[in-house]
Amino acid sequence: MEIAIIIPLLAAAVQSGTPILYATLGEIFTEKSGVLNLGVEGAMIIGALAGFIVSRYTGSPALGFLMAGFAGALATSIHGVVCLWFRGNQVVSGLALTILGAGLANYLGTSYVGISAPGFKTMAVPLLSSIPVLGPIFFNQDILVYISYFIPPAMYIFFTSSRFGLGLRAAGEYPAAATAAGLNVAAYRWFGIMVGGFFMGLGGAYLSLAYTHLWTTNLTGGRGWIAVALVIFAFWRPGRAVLGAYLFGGIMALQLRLQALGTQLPSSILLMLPYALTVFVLVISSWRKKTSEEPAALGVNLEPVD
Amino acid sequence: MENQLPLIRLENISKSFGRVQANKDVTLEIMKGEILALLGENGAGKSTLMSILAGQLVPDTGTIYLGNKPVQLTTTDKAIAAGIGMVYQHFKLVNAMTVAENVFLGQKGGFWLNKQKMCRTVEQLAGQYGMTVDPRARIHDLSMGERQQVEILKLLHRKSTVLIFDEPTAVLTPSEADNLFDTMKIMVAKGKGIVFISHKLEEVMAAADNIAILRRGEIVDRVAAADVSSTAELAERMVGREVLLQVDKRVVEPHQSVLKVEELSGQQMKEINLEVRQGEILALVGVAGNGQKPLVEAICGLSKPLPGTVTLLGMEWRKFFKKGGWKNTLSYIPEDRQGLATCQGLDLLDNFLLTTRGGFSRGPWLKREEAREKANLLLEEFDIRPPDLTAFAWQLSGGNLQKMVLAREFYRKPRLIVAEQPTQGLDIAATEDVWNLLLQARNRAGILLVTGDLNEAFALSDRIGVMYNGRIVDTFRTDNKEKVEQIPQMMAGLAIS
Amino acid sequence: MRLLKIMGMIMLSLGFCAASLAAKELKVGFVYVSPIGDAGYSYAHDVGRQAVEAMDGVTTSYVESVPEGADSERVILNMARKGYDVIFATSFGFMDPMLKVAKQFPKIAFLHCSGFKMAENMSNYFGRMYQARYLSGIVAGSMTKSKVIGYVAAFPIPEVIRGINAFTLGVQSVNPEATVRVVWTKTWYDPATEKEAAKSLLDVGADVIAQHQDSPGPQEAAQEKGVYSIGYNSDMSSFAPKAHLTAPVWNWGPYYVKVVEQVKNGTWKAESAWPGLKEGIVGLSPFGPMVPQAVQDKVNKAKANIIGGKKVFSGLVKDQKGNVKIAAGAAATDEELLGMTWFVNGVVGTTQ
Amino acid sequence: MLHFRITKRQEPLGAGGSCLVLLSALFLSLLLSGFLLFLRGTPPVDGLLTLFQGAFGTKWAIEDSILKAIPIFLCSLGVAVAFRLQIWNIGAEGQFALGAIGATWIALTFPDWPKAALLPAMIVAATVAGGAWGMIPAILRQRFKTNEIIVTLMMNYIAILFLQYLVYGIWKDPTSFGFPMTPEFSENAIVGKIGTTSINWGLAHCLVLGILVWGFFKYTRLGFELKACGDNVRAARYAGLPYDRLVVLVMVLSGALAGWAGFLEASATVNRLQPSIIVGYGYTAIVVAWLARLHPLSIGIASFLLAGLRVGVENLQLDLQVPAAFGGIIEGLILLTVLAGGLFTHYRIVRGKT
Repeated sequence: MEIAIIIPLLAAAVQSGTPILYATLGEIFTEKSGVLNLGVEGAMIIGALAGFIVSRYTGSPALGFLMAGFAGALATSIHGVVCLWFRGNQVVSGLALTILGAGLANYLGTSYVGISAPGFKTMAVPLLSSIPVLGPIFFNQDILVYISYFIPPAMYIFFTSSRFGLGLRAAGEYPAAATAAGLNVAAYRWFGIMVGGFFMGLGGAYLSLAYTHLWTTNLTGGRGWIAVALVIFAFWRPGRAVLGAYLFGGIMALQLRLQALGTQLPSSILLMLPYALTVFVLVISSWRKKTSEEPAALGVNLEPVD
Repeated sequence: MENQLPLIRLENISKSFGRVQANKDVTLEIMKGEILALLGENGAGKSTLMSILAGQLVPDTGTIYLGNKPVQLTTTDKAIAAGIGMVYQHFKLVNAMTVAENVFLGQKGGFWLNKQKMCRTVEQLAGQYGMTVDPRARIHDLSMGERQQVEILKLLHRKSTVLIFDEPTAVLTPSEADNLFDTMKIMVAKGKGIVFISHKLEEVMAAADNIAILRRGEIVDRVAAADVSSTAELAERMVGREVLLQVDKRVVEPHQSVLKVEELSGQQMKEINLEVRQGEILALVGVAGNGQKPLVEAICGLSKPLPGTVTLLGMEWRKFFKKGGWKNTLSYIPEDRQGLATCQGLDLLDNFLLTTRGGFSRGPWLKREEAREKANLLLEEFDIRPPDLTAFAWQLSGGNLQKMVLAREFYRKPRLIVAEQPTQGLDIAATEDVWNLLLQARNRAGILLVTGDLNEAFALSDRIGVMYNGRIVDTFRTDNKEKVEQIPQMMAGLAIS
Repeated sequence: MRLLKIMGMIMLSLGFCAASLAAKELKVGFVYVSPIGDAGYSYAHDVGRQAVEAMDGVTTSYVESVPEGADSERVILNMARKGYDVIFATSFGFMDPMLKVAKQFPKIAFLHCSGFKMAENMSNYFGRMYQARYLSGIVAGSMTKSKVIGYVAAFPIPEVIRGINAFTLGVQSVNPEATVRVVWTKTWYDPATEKEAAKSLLDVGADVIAQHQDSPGPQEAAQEKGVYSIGYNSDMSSFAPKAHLTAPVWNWGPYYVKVVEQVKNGTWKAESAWPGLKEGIVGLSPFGPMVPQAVQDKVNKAKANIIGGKKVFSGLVKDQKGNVKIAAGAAATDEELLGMTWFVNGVVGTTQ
Repeated sequence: MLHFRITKRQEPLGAGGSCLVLLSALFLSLLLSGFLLFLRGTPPVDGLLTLFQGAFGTKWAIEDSILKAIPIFLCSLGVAVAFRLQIWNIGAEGQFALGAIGATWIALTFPDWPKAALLPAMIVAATVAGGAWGMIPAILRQRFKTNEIIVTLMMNYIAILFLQYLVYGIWKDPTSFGFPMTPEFSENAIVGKIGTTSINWGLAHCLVLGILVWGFFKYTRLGFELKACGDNVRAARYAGLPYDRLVVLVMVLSGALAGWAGFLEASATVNRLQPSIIVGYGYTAIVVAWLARLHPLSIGIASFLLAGLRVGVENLQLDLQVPAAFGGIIEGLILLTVLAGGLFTHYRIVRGKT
């Protein structure tokens, strides 16, 4: 493959990785507080629909994007109620959220199919976009991609250098210690779930407002599950999540391009690539688990005091 | 001192869990500049009382006064705000974070953390109290003593006026314990009040100014340490009767070797050699965390030792565990009854079958009815309450659970027993029962007793081995007076002769 | 007052009439393989259903997302049991199940779309979409400069392959050197993947994008890149006004209304219907302003030829390896068209 | 201020209490679903009645629901076996697909074998294929400590694409006009129907397998060992149980049961292999297993109810034009409310003063 193919491929990797990146960052945030939320897919699709509807009625994609975040948070709050109030099993609750979210979005979204809403367009960044190679890959995208560049460092700084981030991590590592230090662990976990849901909603909205400007059923197409897998690949670090999301976006873009270039491999086999890669990447990263920053109390519900 | 207002006053505190009354009408004052020891057996209600003070539990009745003001300590937050801090027996530290981060966890302040400033503050504070922990280190790289220092620093940084220590020396080496007592003295000199929970008589005598004795949830006595003549006297007050745990220990002729460990290394262990023969009890003493756990795990099949290092009943490790067999082999009585020896979510019958299933199977089937009959007999014989096989393990108290484990393990007629802290958390009567059971079992088995309680070691063992830093420092006969006296030094790694 | 009362009574009796009429209304059921929310294939059928619904004395209903196989048999059976008079099933996999049910309910009119089996009371029907695709190929072939045309396609089934072949023949009729590159997405409605597939085709030099997908994702990709596109199913120009040249579209309404009308009148007979451009079941959406008049004329001429009886698949047609599949002067039979699993020469891609 | 506190129960909640909690949860989820119908302008009570009518209202409806319950039951039985060990097998969908592939392979290769040989051979192939597909994540988990949730899920996608590869490619029926499906199975490869009903003999398979699984956990030593492992992994190691091997075993069992379901679906209901055989039974199975607390008899009941939900939703669509997605909503809501209700089995809510 020559450079003329590779640069668009990498640019496509960034773009198709971006919705996954938002969702992965959301899941990292939630898991850092000690809550495993497998309902990413559900929160994403609710966000995608909400963003689309708001953008259509207000004409403001920015408002739609923001509201998608809140819709995502609202969706994951269901997970919060079940797991934090009722101490339900986190794995099952997440699955239920996925089922419910898809059902709800498809149910409420039937009348929005086949129409378009205002969305985000590609906006080259002056100067930066003219950097050779890097410019067309990273700075000839839409504004939501640019926003996503700021989130991983912000999240990293939040976790390591803010009082709140410290508390959040403690809630995920050792809730009893956080409680003993006078922190309200349940409140931190609520925060983790809601903020995480916010980002998942944004990831969904990226699909309906920027990647395409459409709503259809099953718009998220399993990207939420990929996000869950990428959290493990990322060792719970926001920075590595970027790598994972772009890698995954890249492989999705690559298999289509291999077809476009006229490869003779059956498309079913090529389409397996992203999923096979996920498994492969999991094996590799689980192997080197030592360097991971997996929260020690992940998925363990709080025992009620007294 | 007399008319000075106490820092904290507990008045008529009562607390029950279900039918168990943990605290009954407890009244207690903690004065400025005083180290108050709260002495009591396991299960006497010490921990409950202190959890109430730390805001983790809410008392059923009674009032807590801060100075002369009644306060409600419904959350840990409120207790901390009231100046009460607790050093838990199981440290409440986040292992993945640094010392400074742990100290500042939960502190109010601005949104951002200034790491340099945090480290400097912690360093200074530690210096004031004679502590030397590195604020940048991560907790999982620290020793137990250092971790405890972090716990103390957390409280000092919050300007706690009353510090509660729950069994602080349980995980410390003797020298670390001495350091701790020094730090305590500096703290009281600076006007703090300290409550120090323990059941170790010697250290209470050594460190405390005043001693409050708790028995079955009630304060039964309060004396100045200076007025106590001997540990025996203290023990008597604590237990409420003359404690002369007298067990009948006749010498049994040791027979063939049932356990042989040769040059076992790895996982904190360094060149361990030991042998246990049928008819004898070898007690391994030492401060927790000096390699006892990995040693026990290797012997009992939970982790894999190098070939040729462990021989059980005359068979190499691999061969032994491959052969298996439920009867006449190895019984392991672990310290962690709830997490290791039993399945909390299963009923007693299933828990009984856990290690005895081999005796109740025919082909692929499990003969539950037969097991039920046997288990019912054992419930009666060992006086396990409730005597109901359909009860779940989580419904049993610690003592009953341990009796259930012992009943099950002795039913297997083991030839090698590895018993880890077998009487921890049991009352005197139950302890006596367990000791007698172990001594009886000695007739047909060799026993490796891992204990932190020297009295237990003296009462039961024929030989004693001392562990320090992954090594068995020395092994000697229990009647070797000279060596026995050196045990504390050996435990601290000082006198390796 | 009296007047009001009389008025009221008239209204009431009218109401009764309506109610009794309603009891005799013709019930028409539709079975769709995907949710109508897919904006595509099932949606197009549902637009047809709405035309039927608008008829007097007819009520319609539908069940969407029905998997082929056992589930579809149950759905069709239940419709029959509930007294539906006409049942349309719109996916190939509904053929055998429908046949089974049709045998049990001889009084009900069954119509199966895209299959080939029929019975006394079961028709099969489909639209010659490939004719419209051929026309859209002429547009694409005329507009391309790079001579590479991208085609985003869902699943390699005959309907799609036939469309690609017809499209390619249309392209080659005006631009013999142009090639059509195919990317399979293995999904009917995933806008993001479809858009990405279109972009991948743009990256290898395509300057016209056609699609056999239900979402306008590929249209957006073309619009953003500033090249042209050919839609599908319905007029997609609102999604890509600058790119959208035209689209082969479905128009089921007239056919469905005709069939229901026949059933109502008792004149319906089972048949094998494969209407096309001539009957107006398929067609092209209005040309975009960028399509030159000359091209439009060329297309209209071809359209007139096809309506006049010219076959799209007539020789000489070779496959990708250059083997002659349709000899010169011959034309493919409907059977051959139904089972088409090979690409014509000029298509780059696999049929797997 | 009055406020609620959660306290641990001293005694487990009795059967009556559990039933009450379950019924309340179901009631709550139906209430919420009704509200959603109301939002759309559909009369809620009518809607739910129509749903019920469609699922269980007539003899046919019940037969349809039973028919649909068969694959769900088998998948769920498999999933439950893995869940017993706290192994989160989300991969029933893929194992089901592999089972169908395995059975199809035999059916297409040896169409002339007598029924008595062909059907068992198909079952063996289906269970082996499904079991092998389940074994891969188990081995990865054991070797590399990979998360089985993600691996099983990804393998679902791979399995489905593999199935597509086969039916679009080498197994495509030459007479299907290029449509992705294998030729119809020979008569000998088809599991027949029971008498004059529309229900196939798969129901009998379910009964037998259900009883076997139940008996396996209740009466066999291995079953007991699995139960112990599921309750406390450390205790299992303590008791000398080969936990890692048991994990592989349950995943194989789990996959084999899902594979069996794939066999029945291909042989008895579709009579061939085609992509539409994959309709999400594997995911519904998870819901069912959890609702039934992994107990085989309850799984039978729950799979019947959820199968009824799927069948009934069609009725709801037909009569009231409610979108198909409504079924997913009810399924999700039931699972969430029942999950939340689980709190009351171990805890009590007491009102107390602060």
